[in-house]
Amino acid sequence: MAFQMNEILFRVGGAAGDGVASTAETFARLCVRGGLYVHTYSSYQSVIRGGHGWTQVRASEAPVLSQGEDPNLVICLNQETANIHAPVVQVGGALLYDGSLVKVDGLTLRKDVRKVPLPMNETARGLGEPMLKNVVALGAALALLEIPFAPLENGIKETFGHKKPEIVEMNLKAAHVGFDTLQGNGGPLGLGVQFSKYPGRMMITGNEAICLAALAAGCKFYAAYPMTPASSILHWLAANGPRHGVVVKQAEDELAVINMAIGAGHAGARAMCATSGGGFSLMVEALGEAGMTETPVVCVLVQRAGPSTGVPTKTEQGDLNLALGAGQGDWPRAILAPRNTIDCFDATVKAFNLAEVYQTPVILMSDLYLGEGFRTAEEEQFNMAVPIHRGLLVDGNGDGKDYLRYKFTEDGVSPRAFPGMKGYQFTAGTDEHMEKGILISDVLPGIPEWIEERRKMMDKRMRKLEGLRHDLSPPELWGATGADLTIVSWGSTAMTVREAIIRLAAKGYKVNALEFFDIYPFKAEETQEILDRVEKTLCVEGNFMGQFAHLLRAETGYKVDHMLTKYDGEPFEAREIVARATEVMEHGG
Amino acid sequence: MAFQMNEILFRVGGAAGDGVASTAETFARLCVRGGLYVHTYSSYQSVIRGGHGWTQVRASEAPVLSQGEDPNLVICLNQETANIHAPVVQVGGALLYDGSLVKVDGLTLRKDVRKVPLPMNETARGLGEPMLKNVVALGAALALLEIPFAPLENGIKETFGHKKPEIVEMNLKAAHVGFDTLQGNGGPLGLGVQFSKYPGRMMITGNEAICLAALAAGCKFYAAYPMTPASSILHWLAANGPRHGVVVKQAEDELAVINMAIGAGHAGARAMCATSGGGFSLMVEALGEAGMTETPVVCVLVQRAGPSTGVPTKTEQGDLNLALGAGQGDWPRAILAPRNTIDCFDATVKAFNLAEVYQTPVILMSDLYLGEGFRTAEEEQFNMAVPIHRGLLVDGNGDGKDYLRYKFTEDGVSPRAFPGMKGYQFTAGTDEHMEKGILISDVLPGIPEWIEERRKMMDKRMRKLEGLRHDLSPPELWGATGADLTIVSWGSTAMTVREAIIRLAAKGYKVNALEFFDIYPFKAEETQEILDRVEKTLCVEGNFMGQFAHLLRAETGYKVDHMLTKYDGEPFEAREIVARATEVMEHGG
Amino acid sequence: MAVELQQYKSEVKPDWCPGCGDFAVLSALTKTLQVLALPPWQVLVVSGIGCSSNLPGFLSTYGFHGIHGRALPVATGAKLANPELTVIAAGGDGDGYGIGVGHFLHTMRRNLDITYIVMNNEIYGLTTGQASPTSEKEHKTKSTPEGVIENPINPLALAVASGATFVARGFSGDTKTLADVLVRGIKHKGFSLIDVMSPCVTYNKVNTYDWFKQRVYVAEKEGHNPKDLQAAMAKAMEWPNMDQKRDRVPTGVIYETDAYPTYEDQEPALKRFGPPVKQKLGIDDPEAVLKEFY
Amino acid sequence: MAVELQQYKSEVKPDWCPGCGDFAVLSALTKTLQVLALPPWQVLVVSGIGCSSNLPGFLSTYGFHGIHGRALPVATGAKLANPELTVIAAGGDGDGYGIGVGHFLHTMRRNLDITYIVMNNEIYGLTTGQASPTSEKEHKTKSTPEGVIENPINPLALAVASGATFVARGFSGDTKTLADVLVRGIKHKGFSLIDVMSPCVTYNKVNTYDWFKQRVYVAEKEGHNPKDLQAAMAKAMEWPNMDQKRDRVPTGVIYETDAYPTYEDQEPALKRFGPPVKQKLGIDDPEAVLKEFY
Ligand SMILES: Cc1ncc(C[n+]2csc(CCOP(=O)(O)OP(=O)(O)O)c2C)c(N)n1
Ligand SMILES: Cc1ncc(C[n+]2csc(CCOP(=O)(O)OP(=O)(O)O)c2C)c(N)n1
Ligand code: SF4
Ligand code: SF4
Ligand SMILES: [Mg+2]
Ligand SMILES: [Mg+2]
Repeated sequence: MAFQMNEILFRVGGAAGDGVASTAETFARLCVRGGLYVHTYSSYQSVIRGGHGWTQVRASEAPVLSQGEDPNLVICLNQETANIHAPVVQVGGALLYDGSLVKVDGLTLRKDVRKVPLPMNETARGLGEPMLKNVVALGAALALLEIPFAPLENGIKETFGHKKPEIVEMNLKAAHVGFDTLQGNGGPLGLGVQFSKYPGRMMITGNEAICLAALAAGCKFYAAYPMTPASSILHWLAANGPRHGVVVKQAEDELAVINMAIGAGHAGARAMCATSGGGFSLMVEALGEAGMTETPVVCVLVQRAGPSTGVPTKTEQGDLNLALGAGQGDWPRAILAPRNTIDCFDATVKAFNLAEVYQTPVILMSDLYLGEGFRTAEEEQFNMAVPIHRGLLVDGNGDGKDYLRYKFTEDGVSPRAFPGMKGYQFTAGTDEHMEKGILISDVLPGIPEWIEERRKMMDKRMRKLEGLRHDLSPPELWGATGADLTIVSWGSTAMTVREAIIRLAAKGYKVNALEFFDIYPFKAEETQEILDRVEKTLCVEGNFMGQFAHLLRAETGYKVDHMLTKYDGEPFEAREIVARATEVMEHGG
Repeated sequence: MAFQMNEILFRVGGAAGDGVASTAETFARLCVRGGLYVHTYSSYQSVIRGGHGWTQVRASEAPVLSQGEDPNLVICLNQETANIHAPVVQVGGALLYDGSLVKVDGLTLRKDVRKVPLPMNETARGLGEPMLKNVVALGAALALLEIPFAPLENGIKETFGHKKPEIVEMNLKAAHVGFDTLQGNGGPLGLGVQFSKYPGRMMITGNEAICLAALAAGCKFYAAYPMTPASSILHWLAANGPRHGVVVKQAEDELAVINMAIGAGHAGARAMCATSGGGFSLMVEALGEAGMTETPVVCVLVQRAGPSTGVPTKTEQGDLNLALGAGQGDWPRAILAPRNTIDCFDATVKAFNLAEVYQTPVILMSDLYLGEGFRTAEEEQFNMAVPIHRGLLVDGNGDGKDYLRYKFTEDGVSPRAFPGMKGYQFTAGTDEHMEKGILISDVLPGIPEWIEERRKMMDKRMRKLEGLRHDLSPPELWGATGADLTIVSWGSTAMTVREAIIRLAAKGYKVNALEFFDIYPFKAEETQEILDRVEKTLCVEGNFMGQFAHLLRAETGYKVDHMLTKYDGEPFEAREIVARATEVMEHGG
Repeated sequence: MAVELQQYKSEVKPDWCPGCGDFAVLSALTKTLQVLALPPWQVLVVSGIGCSSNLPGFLSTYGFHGIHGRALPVATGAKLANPELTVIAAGGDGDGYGIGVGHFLHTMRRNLDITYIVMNNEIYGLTTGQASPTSEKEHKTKSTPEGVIENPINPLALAVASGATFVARGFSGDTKTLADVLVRGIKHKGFSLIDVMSPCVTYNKVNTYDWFKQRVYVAEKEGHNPKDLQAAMAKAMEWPNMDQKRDRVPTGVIYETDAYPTYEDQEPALKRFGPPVKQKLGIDDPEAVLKEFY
Repeated sequence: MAVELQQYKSEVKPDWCPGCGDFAVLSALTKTLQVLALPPWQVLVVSGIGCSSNLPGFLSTYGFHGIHGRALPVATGAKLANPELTVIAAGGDGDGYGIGVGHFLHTMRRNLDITYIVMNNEIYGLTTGQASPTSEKEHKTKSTPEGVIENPINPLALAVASGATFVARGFSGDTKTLADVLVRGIKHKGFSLIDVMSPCVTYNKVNTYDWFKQRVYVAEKEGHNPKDLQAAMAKAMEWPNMDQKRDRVPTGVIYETDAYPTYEDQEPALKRFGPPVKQKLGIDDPEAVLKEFY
């Protein structure tokens, strides 16, 4: 097997605390500066020190759609990394390690894999800073990959320039040791990747894209309780939000988080919160509260592998049923599931608008894979001048006489007033209420006219689903029409599916994709129309039960022909999808 | 319109605090003693004093399937009752009230409805006990309904016999005043109901049936936080449980409730908890905890009208999606939804057995209508000698060597050990774990062999769904085969559907029912087989979205032809179902 | 700005049982708002679920009648979104000290400028009479037919221990003290806890008006110095306590300090930009934000 | 019954960071179980989620490693189902005083015979370093880059105020006192809170071993009488407190009383029938139960 040309699959592995992630990030950033597209995936563990973690950076001249598969090059920061990853290094690739610490003798390698020992620790010790061992390896990687040394040098200067120049000096020295060792040690791998100087690309995670969009959309209140893999939203906003007027509150638990966000939303601020499945479970009651009081709130659900605590550092798409069923009774909600970082940005903006236009909670479902991995993006894709629709508000200059907070309207949306507006006072209630907000539930239920009023109020609220459905996008059919197989996916899996389809096309298979990203209210009619025109389907989703396929069937009656589910915590690899699709097409299932 | 023969539709209405419910209960008990079948429905409000509540008692010589519709007879304990209920009294019926308090002049009545003023307050005042006014009315009702006085007399003696005989005396006097007034005031209504002396029938609510079954099934731990309409389970068990060794714990919130039950289940006690939708929402995270640690627990969800606080004293079937989606990720669960009090008993016993046999949570979904209303039942139907299956346990006399708490087995069920058993120590974890229980998630995820182990453990847990599915009952086809219309329903609505079908049959329509009570895991194959043979379908369920119809379609692809949903807080009436079914059959929709 | 008393009342007639202690709280609060000349539209009253939590609906201020136990987080979110509002949280002992006690503690240690009024009837009223976290030992209720076997929560001691800067107890049968603590509590800058013994005439047949009348006294009148933390803690621990001494129930202000800044005073975004609800949405300097992604 | 120390250890090597304070707690607890001759199979250790909550897996006792914040309710259920077990709950400050603080308070007022060990590192360790409810003011963390602006929870004061009958503080850097409080706490009949200052060497660069070494002292050695409630409260309030006095941190037993019955001693079903797990299932006299339905 030859290299997939024009791309680098770089992997660095070690124990937690070894600086795996930061080394990978540095490398990825170098690649972006060098004009490449990147995609990173970090496989880490709950343990804070020790264990075995690794990050893969895929960098390519063309846009990359997934984390890629077997690496060309692995930096082994410890023995375990070598043991685990050496066997999967691509033919002609290389293993970098400190020969004084890592033994590579007994390892089974593929053909032509080079073992490159480096004086990593020795150099670092010599310079008096242990973390520099990774810089040695980075330097060596540059040489192997024929990446010019300048960007690394610039990067180091930028990062440490404000600190003492000695540090820059030390880093450069360490990098040079690595670079030079390789120069004289077999030369480059010959991946044929061309670096350019295109400086315009960003490198961003899904979680960061959500943060950016929140700032752009005017989010002014963010509450959270730490939870992997949503915590980086809290960290980013805590660091950056206050400079833009965002009150960021770490609360005592997720019950408080969502209720604070609801309080802020009620008071008139655009409010958001984020968590993972466990925390979302604790928000379930209050989401219904927001639905009933008609309070806008954006709730981000970054999924990880469940059930329960599950595998907290691993990815999954297993919380769809949870989001669909959250909260007792029926209330209007929207569920969006971005496919990539651009979608993360756009969907967040949309979520704020839908939440305020329809005065109800919007759930944004991402996952660890999308939330934590870096992807390149063009700046235009993050145009911060976003549309802001605050929905139907009262005319604050009126006198508020006869104001009906929950007025029956054709679209179910009633004019909103904020505390502080003179004359529009009302009490929002989670009990069933009249148009004014006065409770029905206490003294009036069971009385004929109020039974009727309750029914009407339910109808009013639920009519919002129609507007929401209208405003959502139908699924996108990606790829050529007239395909023999259509791969159905939702959320972040879509991008890996695209890569699989490209590879399948190269093998002569006609496959396209049906990508769902605005999930609920379901665009059943539009979906039906598309499904009427497809041949065979394969649904690819990251959970055990096939939760999306279940929803699809419930909404359209359509049963996908084949399933590919994954629930081992790892993201899909394109080759798995290729294999399953091939199986389906060659052997019918 | 003539009376539905051989049955009484008795209604008493007044303000909260007027003794509406107890008056109705006394009447219902009289009827049961007199050999009749009864069914009660209380329409009450959150308010503690005041407002307007009423209870209907339907009593008949033949078994009754629903609360019935317009009353023959209404006791008006206040003016509001007269205003609201007078117009719906059946032709030839009667209105009982205290003429000094309730004005009936302006009321629109149907033909031949008698207005019967009674000296209720005067008599009560004379006897020095305000509540006796209701006894006066009860006495009058007996006369109107030609019920012999003796059972009331006996009832009063039994109830108050242990107190001072003066109280018995006073009650009898009050009852006689009413009885005698009516005797000389137009005579009986002529409903033609025959009383017998059959003493063998019980009168019981759905919630009480659950309590009985819990005792019979060996429940030894019950935790709860008060919530209408589940509170009566707490009250009954607090009063009766300790005499049978049941530890009953009111906890600080529902998070504690479910976790306490899980703790007790883990320690080896059969444990149960109950709540309504709001409390269940708070249990969502811990249900997944139980699923992951493989801890048996029975969780009763007595639904009320949502969303959010909703209409707390009203009924609904709106929490199915909540139960189906509870907890992040995929884990095995069973959901049972009893149709009537007998089912409540049987399903509770089954729930305890399934929970222990499959070591996972079982959710029992009832609702206010079923949980709080009284129904007659034959004692045989509550055979307390129930089967108890504790599932796979370790042999406590072994030495526990090589004990694998989460052993991979064919059916996914692994042998359970209880703390205290020597040598079998293990730690149950909500993180993904190995067969021994040792965590995978902390240091091992992402490492190839442990990725595989995680997958296997998911497979093992989820295999339990197959066993559960096997052990559940398929839906029941009730009524004649070869019907032109099949009414699909789930849970408590089934009984009212049956009544509607009987009435439709009387009109010459061939309708039968498909009743779902073991809801999940769904018996898709068996259901499909039945659906293949039905003509047209109408799904009748008590929520806005048609949650069950959605599930049915998701599981079988079958879309019901017509819907009848109700979400105004009131239970279905048979006549509504008759009307909708007729419409469907006459006009196709 | 003078507003007439009538204008603080909503069109909804309170539906509490005749004699319920909560009437006195409603009426005292209404008067307090007027005395303090707080326009109703600048006041937000947040509650949970319970008889007592129905209170916001009986006022003509803004209100949020949320879910059981979560009044304080909602109040916190609203206050942080618009610190110019006078934010009052209100509810029952079950709501605040039972299911909501976690929020109670955490909110106090933040010292937000919120007033929290708890109508403490030592019972679950709305759910028809189960034990509450303040029900004293031996109390027989629907859920404890053989008597409560837990020690009651002492909310005042918890408040003093947690950083509340104003801690007081009122009694519905003593409207003078009630008015006093409400006025002082709402004026106080920082978190105020006002625990009001508000008898449930329907379900609590033990802790009645009479029961309290025989026991309450105004601590400050007996020389208690609410500025003294140690003294405040001792006073708070007087009742309820594990020894089940129930002879005297201190009322009035138990603890009061203005030595500490409020949360809002320290909050980074508020300090820089003022009320979020008054800020322009979106950001001015996208480049500054985007540059870190290069 | 003598059990060897080794037999209390599980086959799992603790995966805490080298130097983590939790090692000392694990080792002291292991020794305590042996000293008290508690057979591992009669001990159930329950925890939530956090670095510290991984502790049960490192012991050879029975364990339940549940969800974040809910260790105490699980422990309560298990203890009530089988009061013959020695039930120990363990976890972190976030787990117990943050998300779980409601259960913490309510469990204490019940006085169940449970020992609760909190490994208090004043930080969220497992989630990589956000502020915890015990983080002191001004502490800069990932979630509070400009410093904490809330007062820290004072768990000991809350415990004394809530009815815990044994309240102590240990420090991972003082294994002698740690062993002492563990032995006394587990032996104590009733609820024991053992708050252990257990430094997080990775994420808390403020409250380090050194920080504590300079401040801790054993209160009893300075004449503190843990039987005196008032003194106990004063001692508890010494640190942390709103005034941010941080010069001295009392350790050892702060409060201890045997004057009150446990919950189990008063529980109606347990009093009549003993441990639920030992009872026969089903009921003997169905008629007696059924008759009320006629
Ligand atoms: C999550 C949840 N659990 C339970 C309930 C039921 N519930 C409503 S009010 C209440 C307690 C009321 O007691 P309290 O707060 O003391 O108020 P009071 O009625 O005594 O004024 C309960 C348990 C609920 N609404 N939500
Ligand atoms: C409901 C929920 N929210 C958030 C989390 C994420 N989480 C795991 S551990 C933890 C806090 C850990 O802090 P602490 O309890 O102090 O333990 P430590 O790691 O410091 O020992 C959090 C927030 C979770 N597991 N569940
Ligand atoms: S039940 Fe009690 S608390 Fe509720 S309104 Fe009546 S008296 Fe007041
Ligand atoms: S992160 Fe902190 S608390 Fe967690 S193991 Fe490391 S040192 Fe201990
Ligand atoms: Mg109360
Ligand atoms: Mg901690």
